[in-house]
Amino acid sequence: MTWEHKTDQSLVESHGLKHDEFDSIVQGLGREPNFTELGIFSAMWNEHCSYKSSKFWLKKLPTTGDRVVQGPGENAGVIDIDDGDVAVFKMESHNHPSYIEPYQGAATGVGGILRDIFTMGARPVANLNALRFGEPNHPKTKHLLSGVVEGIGGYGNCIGIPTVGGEVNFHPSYNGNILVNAMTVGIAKKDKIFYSAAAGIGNPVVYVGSKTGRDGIHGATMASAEFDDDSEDKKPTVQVGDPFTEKLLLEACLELMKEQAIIAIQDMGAAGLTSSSIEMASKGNVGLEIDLTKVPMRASNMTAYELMLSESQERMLMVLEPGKEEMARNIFKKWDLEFEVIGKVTDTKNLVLNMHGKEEACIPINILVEDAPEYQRDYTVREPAGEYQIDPNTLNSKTIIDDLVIMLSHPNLCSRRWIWEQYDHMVMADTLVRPGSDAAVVRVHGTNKAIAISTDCSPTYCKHNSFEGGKHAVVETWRNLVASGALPIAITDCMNFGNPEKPEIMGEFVECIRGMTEACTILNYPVVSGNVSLYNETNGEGIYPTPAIGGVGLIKDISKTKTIAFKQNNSLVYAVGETKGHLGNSQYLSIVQHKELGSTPVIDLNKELKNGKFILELVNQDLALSAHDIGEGGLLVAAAEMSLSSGIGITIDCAIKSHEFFFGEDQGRYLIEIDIQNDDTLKKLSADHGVVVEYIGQTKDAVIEIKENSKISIEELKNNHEKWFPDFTK
Amino acid sequence: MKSHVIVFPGSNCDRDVAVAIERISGSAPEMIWHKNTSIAESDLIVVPGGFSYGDYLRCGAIASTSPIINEVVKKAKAGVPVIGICNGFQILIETSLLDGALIRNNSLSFICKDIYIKPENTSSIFTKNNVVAKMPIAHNEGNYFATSDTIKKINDNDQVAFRYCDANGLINEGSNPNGSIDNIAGILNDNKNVLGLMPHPERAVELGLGSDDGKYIFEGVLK
Amino acid sequence: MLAKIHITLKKDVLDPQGKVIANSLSDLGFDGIQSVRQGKYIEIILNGDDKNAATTKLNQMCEKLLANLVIEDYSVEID
Amino acid sequence: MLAKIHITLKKDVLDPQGKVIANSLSDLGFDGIQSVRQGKYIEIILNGDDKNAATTKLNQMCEKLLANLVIEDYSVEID
Ligand SMILES: Nc1ncnc2c1ncn2[C@@H]1O[C@H](COP(=O)(O)OP(=O)(O)O)[C@@H](O)[C@H]1O
Ligand SMILES: [Mg+2]
Repeated sequence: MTWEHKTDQSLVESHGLKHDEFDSIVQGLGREPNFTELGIFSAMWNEHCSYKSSKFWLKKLPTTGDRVVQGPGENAGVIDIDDGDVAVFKMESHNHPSYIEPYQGAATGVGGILRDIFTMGARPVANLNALRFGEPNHPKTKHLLSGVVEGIGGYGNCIGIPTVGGEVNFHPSYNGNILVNAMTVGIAKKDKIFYSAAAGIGNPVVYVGSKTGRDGIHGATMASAEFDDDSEDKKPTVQVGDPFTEKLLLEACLELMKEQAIIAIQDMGAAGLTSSSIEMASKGNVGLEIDLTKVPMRASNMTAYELMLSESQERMLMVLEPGKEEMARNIFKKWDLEFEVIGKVTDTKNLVLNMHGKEEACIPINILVEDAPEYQRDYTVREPAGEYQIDPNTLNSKTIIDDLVIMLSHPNLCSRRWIWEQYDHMVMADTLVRPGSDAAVVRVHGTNKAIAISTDCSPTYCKHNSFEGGKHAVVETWRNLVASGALPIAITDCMNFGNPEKPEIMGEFVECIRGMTEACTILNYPVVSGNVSLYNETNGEGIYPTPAIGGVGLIKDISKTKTIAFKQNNSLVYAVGETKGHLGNSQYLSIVQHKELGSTPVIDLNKELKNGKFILELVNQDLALSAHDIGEGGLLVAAAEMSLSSGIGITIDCAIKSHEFFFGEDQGRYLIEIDIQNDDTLKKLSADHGVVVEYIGQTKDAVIEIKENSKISIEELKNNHEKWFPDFTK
Repeated sequence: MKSHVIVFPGSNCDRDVAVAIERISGSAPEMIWHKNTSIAESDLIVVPGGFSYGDYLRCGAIASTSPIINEVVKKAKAGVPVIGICNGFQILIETSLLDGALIRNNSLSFICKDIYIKPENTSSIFTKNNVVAKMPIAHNEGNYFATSDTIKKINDNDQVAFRYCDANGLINEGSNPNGSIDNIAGILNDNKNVLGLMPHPERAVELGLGSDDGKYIFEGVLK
Repeated sequence: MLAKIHITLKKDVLDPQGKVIANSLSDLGFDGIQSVRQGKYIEIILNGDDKNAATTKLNQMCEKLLANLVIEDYSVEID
Repeated sequence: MLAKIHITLKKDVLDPQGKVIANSLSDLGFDGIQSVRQGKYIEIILNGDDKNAATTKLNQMCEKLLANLVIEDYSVEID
C-alpha cells in the first residue's frame, strides 16, 4: 500500500500509529492533523489509553454487585463498607518506566495511583505493590529490586500513607521486563465522591499542582511499545516524583472538596493534559477550550505539543463552579501549589487549544474517544499442560523437613521482611495486621471496623493454563481475605501481558479473563477497577501472563480479625478442604526439583465458596484462633509460616507423609488452629457445612516436627527463611 | 490539660499524635499551622513526625526556619514541655534546642519496625516510668551522632533520655537499629523539659496496634 | 590523590529539592534567586599517582555506580 | 551569576554513605580506594552582578539554612 498523505510516514509511525489508524484520523478530521494533533491522537490511541486490544474482553468481567457504588470507568472503583463509608481502590502498572529507572519509575507509579484515589475524594489509607523480577542471578535483578523497593518506600513513606502489603516473585520470563504494579485504597463518604465528567458551559477549567516540564514526553507511547536493545536510548523521558508536592496536593484537594466548588476533577496521569482534558470532556459530553499560554511551565519555550504530552507528576485538572475560583486559589496558594484558570467548558464538543492567540489544535472529542480504534485480535488457546506424576526416584533420601528448608529459603517463598521494613507500614496508626500475614488489615479511622486487602497472582499457573490461572489469581485474594476474617467484596486488577498482536498472547489474555469472570461470578466478587499493560516483551520474548489481582474485604468488627500466627500451645490444627497431592506446577517441583511441569491445579469454585463460608462461620463463632490459606508451597509451608510468625511450633502426626501430601497445591484449602475444647463443635460444624476437615497436628514448643520423620527448631528455620533478601541485596 | 501540635507542610504523624494525646489525656490538642507565630498557654508542645518539606536538603532543616519555631524555642526556654518525635526530633536538633545530629541510618535504608527503648534518665517528666518500652521506629536518618565532647556532656549532664535495647532491657549492638552512638534513641535538653526521640510513642498507645507502651512517655506530662 | 566528583541533575529533569530550597531561601528574605539545583559532591582519595589511569577509573565508577545516567550528569576532576 | 556551593561533612563526622559507597566500589572491583566522603553540591543562579555582595549573601544562606554547622563545612564560589 502506498502512503498518500502529506504528513511524513515515518513521523506517523514514530507516533505508534498504524496506517489505517492514520487514515481514520484524516477521515474524521476531514484534513490531516497538525503536529500537535498528531501527538494527541498518538497518546489517546495507544494501547495504554485506548485499551484498543483489551476493551472487547474487559466488558465481559462482572462489575456489579450489592456493594458496588462505582465500577470500572472512573479513576477508581468504589464499594460500600456500611455506615455511609466507602472504600475507593485501584491498581496500576508502571512496568516500563521502572525497568528504565527503577527508583523514579516505581516512585511515580505510587504517586500516580495515589492521585487516582484522592481525585475521587477519598483519603488514601493503604498502599500495596505487586512486583515481578527476573531470575535472581540475572545481572540486572539486584539493581532493579533494590531501586524499585526504595522508590516505593521513598514515595509512600514521605507522603505518609502506609504500605501494608504486596507480593513479589522472581522468574526468568521477567528478565527483560519487570512488573511494578501499585495499588492504593482510600476511604471516603458515600455522598462525597467526586467524578470526572465536565459540565456547565462556560465553567472555568483549572490547573493545579506542579508546573509542567519536559518530563516523560512520550511516556504513554513508550508503555505501549515492545522493548528492544535500543530502549536504553529512550531513557531521558523518565519523570521524577515529588512526594512532598503530592502530599500538599492531597491536602489541598481534600480541603477544597469540603467546599461546594468542584464539578469535576481528574488527575493528569499517562498522557498528562491530553488524556485528562479529553476524558473530562468526553464523560461530560461537552467541549473544552484551553489557553496553553496559561499552563504553569517549568521549562522555557515549551511548545503546545510538549505541554499536551508532558507527563510531569503531581498535577490535576478541575472544573469549578463559577465564582469559586478565588476561594480555591487561596487554598492552593496556602499549600504553595500552582493554581491557574486555563480554559473553559464549551458546547462545541471539540477540544480547542490556543497558544499566544493562535489555534494549535481543534479536534472533535468523539473522534478521539468513541472513534478510537478497537480490535478483536486473533487468538489461539494453547492446550493446557497434562497431568504430572511424580517419579519416586527423584525424591532421593532427603527428609520432608530438608525439603521444607530448601523451599522456605528460596527467593519465591522466603520472608519478605527486607522489603516491608523499608516501607512505613504503620503511619496513620490504623494498621491492625502488618505485612507478613495473609491480608493486611487497616482499620477505618475512628471506627470499629476494618478493611482487609491482598494482592495475588501465580504467573506459572497462568502460563500453563490461563483459564485456571485467571481463576486462581482471583480466588487466592479471596482466600487471603477470608482467612483474615473479612467478607470479600470486590477486586481491582492489573492485566500484565505480552504483545497482543500475537495470537498466543491474546489467547492467554482471553483465557485469563474467562477464568477471572467465572471466579468473580460464582464468588460474588466483582471487578470495580483495573488497568491493562500489554507489550511486556523484550526482543520478542513475552512475560508470563500476569493478571495481578487486588482484593478488598470488610471486617465489621475488628475483634474478629484473624492472623496466621499460632496463638497458643496445645491447640489442634486442621486442614479445611481436601488434600489430594497435586504437584503439577508446584513450588516443590520448581524449587526442589527445578522443574516446571505438569498441569495447573483446577479450582472447584463451588467447593471454594463452601470452604470459605465455613471459615467465616468459624470466625463468626470465635472458633478459629488463627487461620491461613494453603497456597503456593502447600500444606507444610503454610503450617511452617504459622509457626514462623508466632514462634509456636507444631507436631504433625497424620498418617500420610508423602511429598504430595505436604507440598501438593490442591486448591480451596486452609489451615486453622482451634482450642482443644472446641474439637467436637468443629467436627459437627464441618459436617453440617459438608466441608472436609482433616486433623494435622498440635501446636507445641518451638519446633516443627513431623512424627517419626524429621524436625527442626523454629529458630533454625527462621534463620534460613529470613536470609535471602538481606544476603542478595548486600 | 492544654496541648499543641505543630503542623508543617509534609508533617504526616500530626493526626496520629493528636489521636494519641486525646486517648491518653481525654482532651484533643490544638493543631498549630507553621505560619503562626504564637502558641497560647500550653502544658505540652509536640513537634510531630513525618517528612516536613519532604526531608529535602536535610531532614528538619527547612522546618526549623518556620515562623512558629521562634515561639517553640521561646516556650521551650521558658520551661514548657516539648516533645519532638522522629522528624520533630530532627527539627529540634536543627533549632539547636537539642545537641548533636541525626544522620543516615548505617544500613542506608529506611527502617520501619518495632524496637525497645530503655529510659536512662529517670528524673525527667518523660522518663520517670522506668520501664523498657516497645514501640516502632520509621526513619531514614535516625543515626544519632555527636562529637565526643558533646557525648560526654550529655552523659555527664544526664541528658540521654532513652537508649535502644532488647526486649530484656539489654543495651547492645544487636539492638541498635540504625548505628546511633551508644544506642542513643532520645535526648533531653539541659533543663530536661525538651525531649527529642526517634521512636514513635504515638504509634504505641493501643495493644491492637502492637503495643501501648507509648503511654509511659506521655503520661508524665498529660496527667 | 584526591578526586572530586560532581553529580548534577540533567537540565530538564525536575529537582524537587532545589525548588523547595529556593522557596525557603526567599521566605528567609533572600531575594534575587532565580533557581537552585541540588547535586552531589563526592570526594575519593585514591592510592597511586597516575592521573590518567585514575581518571579512566573514576569515569567508570561514575558510570557504574555513582551517577544515575538516566537523570544525572557527572564530572571528574583530580587535584 | 552562577554560585557554586560545596557542603562537606566535617572531618570527624561519620559518613555512612561514603563508607557504603567505598565498599560497593571495591565490590565492583575498583581497588586502591582509601576513602570516600559524600557531600552536597548546590548551584544557585542569582540576579545582579556584584560578586562581593553576592558572596556575603551566599555565606549567610549557608549559615542560616544550607549547611548544618554542627557537622558540616561549606565553601562558596562564584563563576
Ligand atoms: N512487595 C511487597 N510489599 C509489601 N509486603 C509484601 C510484599 N510482598 C509480599 N509482602 C507481604 O508478605 C506476606 C507474604 O506474601 P505472599 O507470600 O504473597 O502471601 P500469600 O501467599 O499469603 O498471598 C504478605 O503479608 C504480603 O503482604
Ligand atoms: Mg495467603
